[in-house]
Amino acid sequence: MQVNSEFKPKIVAFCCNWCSYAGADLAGSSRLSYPADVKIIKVPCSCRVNPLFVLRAFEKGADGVIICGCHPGDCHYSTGNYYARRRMTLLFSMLDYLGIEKGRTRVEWVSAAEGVKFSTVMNNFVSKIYQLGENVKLGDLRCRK
Amino acid sequence: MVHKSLEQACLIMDRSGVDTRKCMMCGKCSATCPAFDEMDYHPHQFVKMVTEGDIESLLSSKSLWKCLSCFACVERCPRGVEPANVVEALRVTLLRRQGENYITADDIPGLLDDKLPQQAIVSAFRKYKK
Amino acid sequence: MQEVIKKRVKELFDNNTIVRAIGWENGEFFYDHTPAVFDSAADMDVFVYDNFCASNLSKYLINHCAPEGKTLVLLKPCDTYSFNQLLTEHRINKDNIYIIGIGCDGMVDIDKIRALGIKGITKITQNGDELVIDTMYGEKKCKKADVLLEKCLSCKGKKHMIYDELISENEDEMPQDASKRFDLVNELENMTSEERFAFWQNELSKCIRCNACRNICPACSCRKCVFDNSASGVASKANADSFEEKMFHIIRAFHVAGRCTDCGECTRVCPQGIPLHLLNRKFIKDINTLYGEYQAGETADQRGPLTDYTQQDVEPTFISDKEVK
Amino acid sequence: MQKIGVFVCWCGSNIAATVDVAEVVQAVKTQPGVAFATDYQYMCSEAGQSIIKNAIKEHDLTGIVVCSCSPRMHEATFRKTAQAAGLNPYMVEIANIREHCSWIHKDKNEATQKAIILANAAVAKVNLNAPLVQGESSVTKRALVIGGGIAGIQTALDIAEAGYEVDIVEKEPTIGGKMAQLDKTFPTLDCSACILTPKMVDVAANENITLYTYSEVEQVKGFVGNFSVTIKKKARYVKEDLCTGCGECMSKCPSKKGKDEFNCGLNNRTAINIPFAQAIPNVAYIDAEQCIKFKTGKCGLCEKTCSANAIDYNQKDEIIEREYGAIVMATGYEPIKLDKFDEYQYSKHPDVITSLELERIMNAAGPTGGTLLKMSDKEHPHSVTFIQCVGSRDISGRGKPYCSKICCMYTAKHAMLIRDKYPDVEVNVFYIDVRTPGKNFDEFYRRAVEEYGVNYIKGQVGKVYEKDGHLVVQAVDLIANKQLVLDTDMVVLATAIEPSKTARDLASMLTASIDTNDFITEAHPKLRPVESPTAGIFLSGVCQGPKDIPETVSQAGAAAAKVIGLLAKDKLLTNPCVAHSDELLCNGCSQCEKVCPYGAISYIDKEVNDHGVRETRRVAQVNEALCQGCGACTVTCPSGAMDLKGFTNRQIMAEVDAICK
Amino acid sequence: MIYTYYPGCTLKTKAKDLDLYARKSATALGVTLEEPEDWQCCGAVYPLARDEIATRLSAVRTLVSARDNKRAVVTVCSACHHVLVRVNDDMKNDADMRGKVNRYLELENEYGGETEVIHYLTMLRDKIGFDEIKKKVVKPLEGKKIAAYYGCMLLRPSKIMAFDDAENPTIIEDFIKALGAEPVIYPFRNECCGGYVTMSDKSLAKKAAGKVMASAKDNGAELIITACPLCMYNLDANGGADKLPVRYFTELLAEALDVK
Repeated sequence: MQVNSEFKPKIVAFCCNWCSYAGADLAGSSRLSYPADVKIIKVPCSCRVNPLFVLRAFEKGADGVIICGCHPGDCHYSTGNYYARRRMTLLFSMLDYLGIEKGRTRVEWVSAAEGVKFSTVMNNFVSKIYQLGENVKLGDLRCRK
Repeated sequence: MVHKSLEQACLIMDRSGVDTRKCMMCGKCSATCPAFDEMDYHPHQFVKMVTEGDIESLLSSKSLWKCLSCFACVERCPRGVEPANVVEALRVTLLRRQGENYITADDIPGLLDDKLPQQAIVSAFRKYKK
Repeated sequence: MQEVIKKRVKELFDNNTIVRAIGWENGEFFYDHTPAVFDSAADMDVFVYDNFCASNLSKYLINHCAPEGKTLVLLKPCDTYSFNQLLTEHRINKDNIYIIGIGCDGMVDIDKIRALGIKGITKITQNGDELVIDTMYGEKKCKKADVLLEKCLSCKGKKHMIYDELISENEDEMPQDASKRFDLVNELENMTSEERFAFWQNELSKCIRCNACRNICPACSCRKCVFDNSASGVASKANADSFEEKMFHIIRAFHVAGRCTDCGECTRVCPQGIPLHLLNRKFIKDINTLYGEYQAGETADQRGPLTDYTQQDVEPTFISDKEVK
Repeated sequence: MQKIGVFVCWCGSNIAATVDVAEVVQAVKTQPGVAFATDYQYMCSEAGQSIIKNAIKEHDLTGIVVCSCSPRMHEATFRKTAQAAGLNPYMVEIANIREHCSWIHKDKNEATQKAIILANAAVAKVNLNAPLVQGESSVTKRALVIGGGIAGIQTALDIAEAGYEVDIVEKEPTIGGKMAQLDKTFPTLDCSACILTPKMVDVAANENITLYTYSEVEQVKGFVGNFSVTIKKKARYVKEDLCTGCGECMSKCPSKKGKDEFNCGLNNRTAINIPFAQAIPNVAYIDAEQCIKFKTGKCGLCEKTCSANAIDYNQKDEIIEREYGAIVMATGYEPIKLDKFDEYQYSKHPDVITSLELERIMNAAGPTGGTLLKMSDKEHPHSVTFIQCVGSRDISGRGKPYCSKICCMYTAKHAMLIRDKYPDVEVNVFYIDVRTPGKNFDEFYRRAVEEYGVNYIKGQVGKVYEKDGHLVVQAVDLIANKQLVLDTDMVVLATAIEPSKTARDLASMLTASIDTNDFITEAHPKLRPVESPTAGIFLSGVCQGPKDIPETVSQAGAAAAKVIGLLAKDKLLTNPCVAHSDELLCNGCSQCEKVCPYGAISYIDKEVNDHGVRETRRVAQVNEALCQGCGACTVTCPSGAMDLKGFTNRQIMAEVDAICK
Repeated sequence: MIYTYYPGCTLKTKAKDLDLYARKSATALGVTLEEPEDWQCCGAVYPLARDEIATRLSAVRTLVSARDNKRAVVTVCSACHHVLVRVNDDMKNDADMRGKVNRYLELENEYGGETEVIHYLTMLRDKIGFDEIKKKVVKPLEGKKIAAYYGCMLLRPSKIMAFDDAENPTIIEDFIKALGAEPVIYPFRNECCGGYVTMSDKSLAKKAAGKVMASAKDNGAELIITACPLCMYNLDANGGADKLPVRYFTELLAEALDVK
């Protein structure tokens, strides 16, 4: 796989407030690094993530979108991540069906105590995006400067 | 300088698939080892010395050839460190060097008897240069 | 059958059971019958029912079942699923509606007849499983089965899910073999990612955003579509790039996922011939395989798969980490 | 158009060393809506907050972005700051440029560019922020404590002392927990029962405390201030109000082969049983699985014996519904199962025991009447070997990755007590590290070595086996660099502890976060150690992490203080970031209602005015007191009628746009 | 019941008894053992170093041929079993290794650890059942006190071998009971006999074997049985002056089934 050294991917990470955002904080305070390409948006729960947001990110030029929430069964709101799980499974399957590289989307469950996992998940996801390269299939060319 | 050779430490860790830094020096491997009394360096020391990159001392140690590959240390280690794998990585490292044979082909016939099963020969002979 | 229906509806007007009826009337051509609202028995004179009444009338009830008096609606078996789904979602009130379930043995696609090389068509009549086609060049014949609409090829069966009375002969007939329903979806799934992308790129780039698919869809019936709402932040702009089409169609399919009855109207009305039902069917297939068989509109009180879950549901990584073909 | 002020914090060198704060200030100034931007060493300091307040007044700011540490640290601080300067507190957004940026990146340029993007995203969001007002909800002035060990007892007593009602739910037939099973306590060697039982008696006597023993929490609904809890009180087949605890029934019961749980199964008990002499409540219960009456229908001796007529074989489980304002988890711990550590022969040899079993053997009420005896032959041992860290600090999958914290000290205690009482017994302790942080702890351990002559050997045991009627320990002495083969009579395993098996299910019911080891997660590891991130849920004792009795009691008191602070309020301010439905867009389809975990959405028929058209429509309504703001409804809503205040569709998309620019 | 039977080199030469009685007993128990043509040595010693690829290939070839025959592989020799199970585990769980091996072998169908590798003893326990064997025993070995010697390679590392509890195994004892004899449990049954260095370091081998032998004797054993040709040799050659007799477990099975 040829990796373009110029390529700096744009990666949006939606993190739920209760688990994954706190997990990201723990990764930070533990100084567990992951690439700066990842930018986190805080949402109250993974179930707040609308497929529209995912597509919007791609439209605006994101190269990868990852959604992180509490582990199934541990949702702060009891059931939010169960709905998110179904929604995102179907959405990702549809994107795959449309021929979009499925590695560009991902859901991971990271608890508030899993700073190490957060960092690992992000490192793995970013390296996958580097492998996939720039998101040309889904990007809205007009939005590219 | 505690670290002697980080490069060599990494080589052994890669080759053995063991992250020796996970070791907490509890000594369970040495408590378990059936060949402990025969060794100059003991299993927990092996692990520590690899972390510190002191590979050359280990390569010249007779302990390398005392390990029975019985995996008792692997089985009982609470940290998932696999001392037996470290030993094998060290043996292999030595054997791949020119002239560093433990047993040469010429030694073999003298050690054979007619009941000796093949595994015994392979265990010993594979310590011969690749 | 047309005359039987007409007679019965007129009766219902006459005995004040209903104040309104929704059916079909002739369009510009004999093969493009359009939905029509009839306000009296006399209006019913222009009512038609034949091989070209594909329109699913259930959606019209949202706006045409006013509280004063009952509205009659004529529903083919497949239309009743949409009707139930609308009931589930409280979009219509059954108390105000009188349903006559009418029999159907498949609707015909005029384009498929033309594709057989039959030109100058003036009239089509059915004789058994054969169509007799009057043309300016004489009489032609073809098998009805060969010219059915795409949506009728995966017919859900002859049984009405809900009705007040039936005008139908073959209610008990088992559904046709629907095993081919997902054939095209499977075919796409078996392509490489690049091939799929090329396929959809080609199809969706034809979209002119006429919104016919949205307007005909009984599930896509929001009072105000999110793509029309300037406050939503995603109101559609001029079609300047291919992604907006994809986004619109993905979101549209997603919004009806778990609610779409697979009535096939979207594809039927698309002026560009985009096989839009293949998006909906992908969701249906995924739902069936991942969460258990589900048919939207089978009854009026189901919990949809996207407003439901089990603790053991498959993880999204099941998709993300699937081996790439 | 908003007038936004951006305040970039250096956090000393925490941010400024990796992020060029001046460059961030310059960059955000070009963003739409930004009217003012500056940086300062410590924004959270009083001086820093003054900068914000002054800027709000001077520049007439309508919104604030603070680029600083995680909002979990200081969002509340800056909201108060803004409020003090007359701004709605929800016009504040935090760009997390410390935990999510400066602390994880090394390259200054890279970190600076990321900080700018995070700041821009926050600015983009604030541009769409609207002032929000917190609602109010009531507080039920009663607390629930789950678990009746020392943690739960102390928490309940403290809450009750402050004048609030508190209920304890304990799954065992008596309160007391693990501490009741201990013989002595470190580092002062107090008799455990002597200091615990007075507290147990206090619980029983306190009018504010209601005790539900032999009971379990079945279901929890609601939210801070307004929890509704279903408690199942299991049938004990003995009427609690009539039983006098005389114990006559136990002496008559013919079914004597039950494992005595209180004595770790080292001896047997009768089917009708009072766990120990000081049990609270001092009421018998019948183990129905063991009872002959329940198994065969015949017997009934206890019923005949009981002069108080307290036996009731027809008793049924009782379901109790209660309302609470706060809930305290005090579910405690269990030693782990040792079936994966058979190199020590625990499951094979009766003289290989756990430390908790040794507590019972050493205790006067225990199976040997307090005399140190081998369980195999009830003979006096001449040598006892302790093995530390059995299953602790173990990442092989056999044990637990954490340090169980209490074992070093109780092993020193055991070793000392044995040497004190039986100077003829040789005591060896195999350890990896001796960890004694705590007041008088190291002194205690040194006394074991220096005054009592306990042999501490740095190293582990590889194998324990039987030979010629005694045990052999094959071990290593790492300091001498020797393998040892020692004869010994008893082996005591310092078994790792794990949270109670009930913790995970309870955490799910309470929507409290739980970590991979099943310890309940605290809201902040340093600053909020007794609160769960879920409001109204508090943590007491080992359910939060391994701790000894002094620590448990301190934490129990701290949890009580937090509960009292909550119950003292008449009204709670609610989270204003709740769902809201636009009735003109609402289809009335009920999908949102189905996914709401709080039943906060209802449907009403309402007359609306849609651009001049008046009609009655079925529309969704959100009960803001019930809504907790998860947002599940917003995604279910196809038309976008349902949105979440503070996290609106447009706000999130604005952040997305800013990041992807 | 048909299995692919992998005897391994030793069973064809130095451990013919192990092989012979395994076959005879299998026939008596109604199990067909099909020995593939052209099998090659498994490598005899599992290559622990992760950068040893070539030394894994021969084991993979055996596993691939079993997969292609759609049958599980049954082994008798502990060493072969150890090698096949661990290489199979590498192929299943180590993507890097799997890639390298597959690229090297250029197989038509890539191999990913699909083959089931079972030991003759696990076959007896799980596929036939010791109760069933008990019923088929013709000459029960009554009154015999037999010590099972597990050695290292069947048990460890237990996460991969998944043969039995590594510290308190029971399978051979249950086997002994099924044959009507009395199993002797002794602490060194799962400790190393030193066979690994039997050629190069006699004194260490003698010391280790001596401990095993002494432990078995102390606990009243009359006979030791094993599944491992190397242990058999080493215990016999280095077990000391008054060593106990050592036999293969298959020989006892054949004896009890009266097919010896």
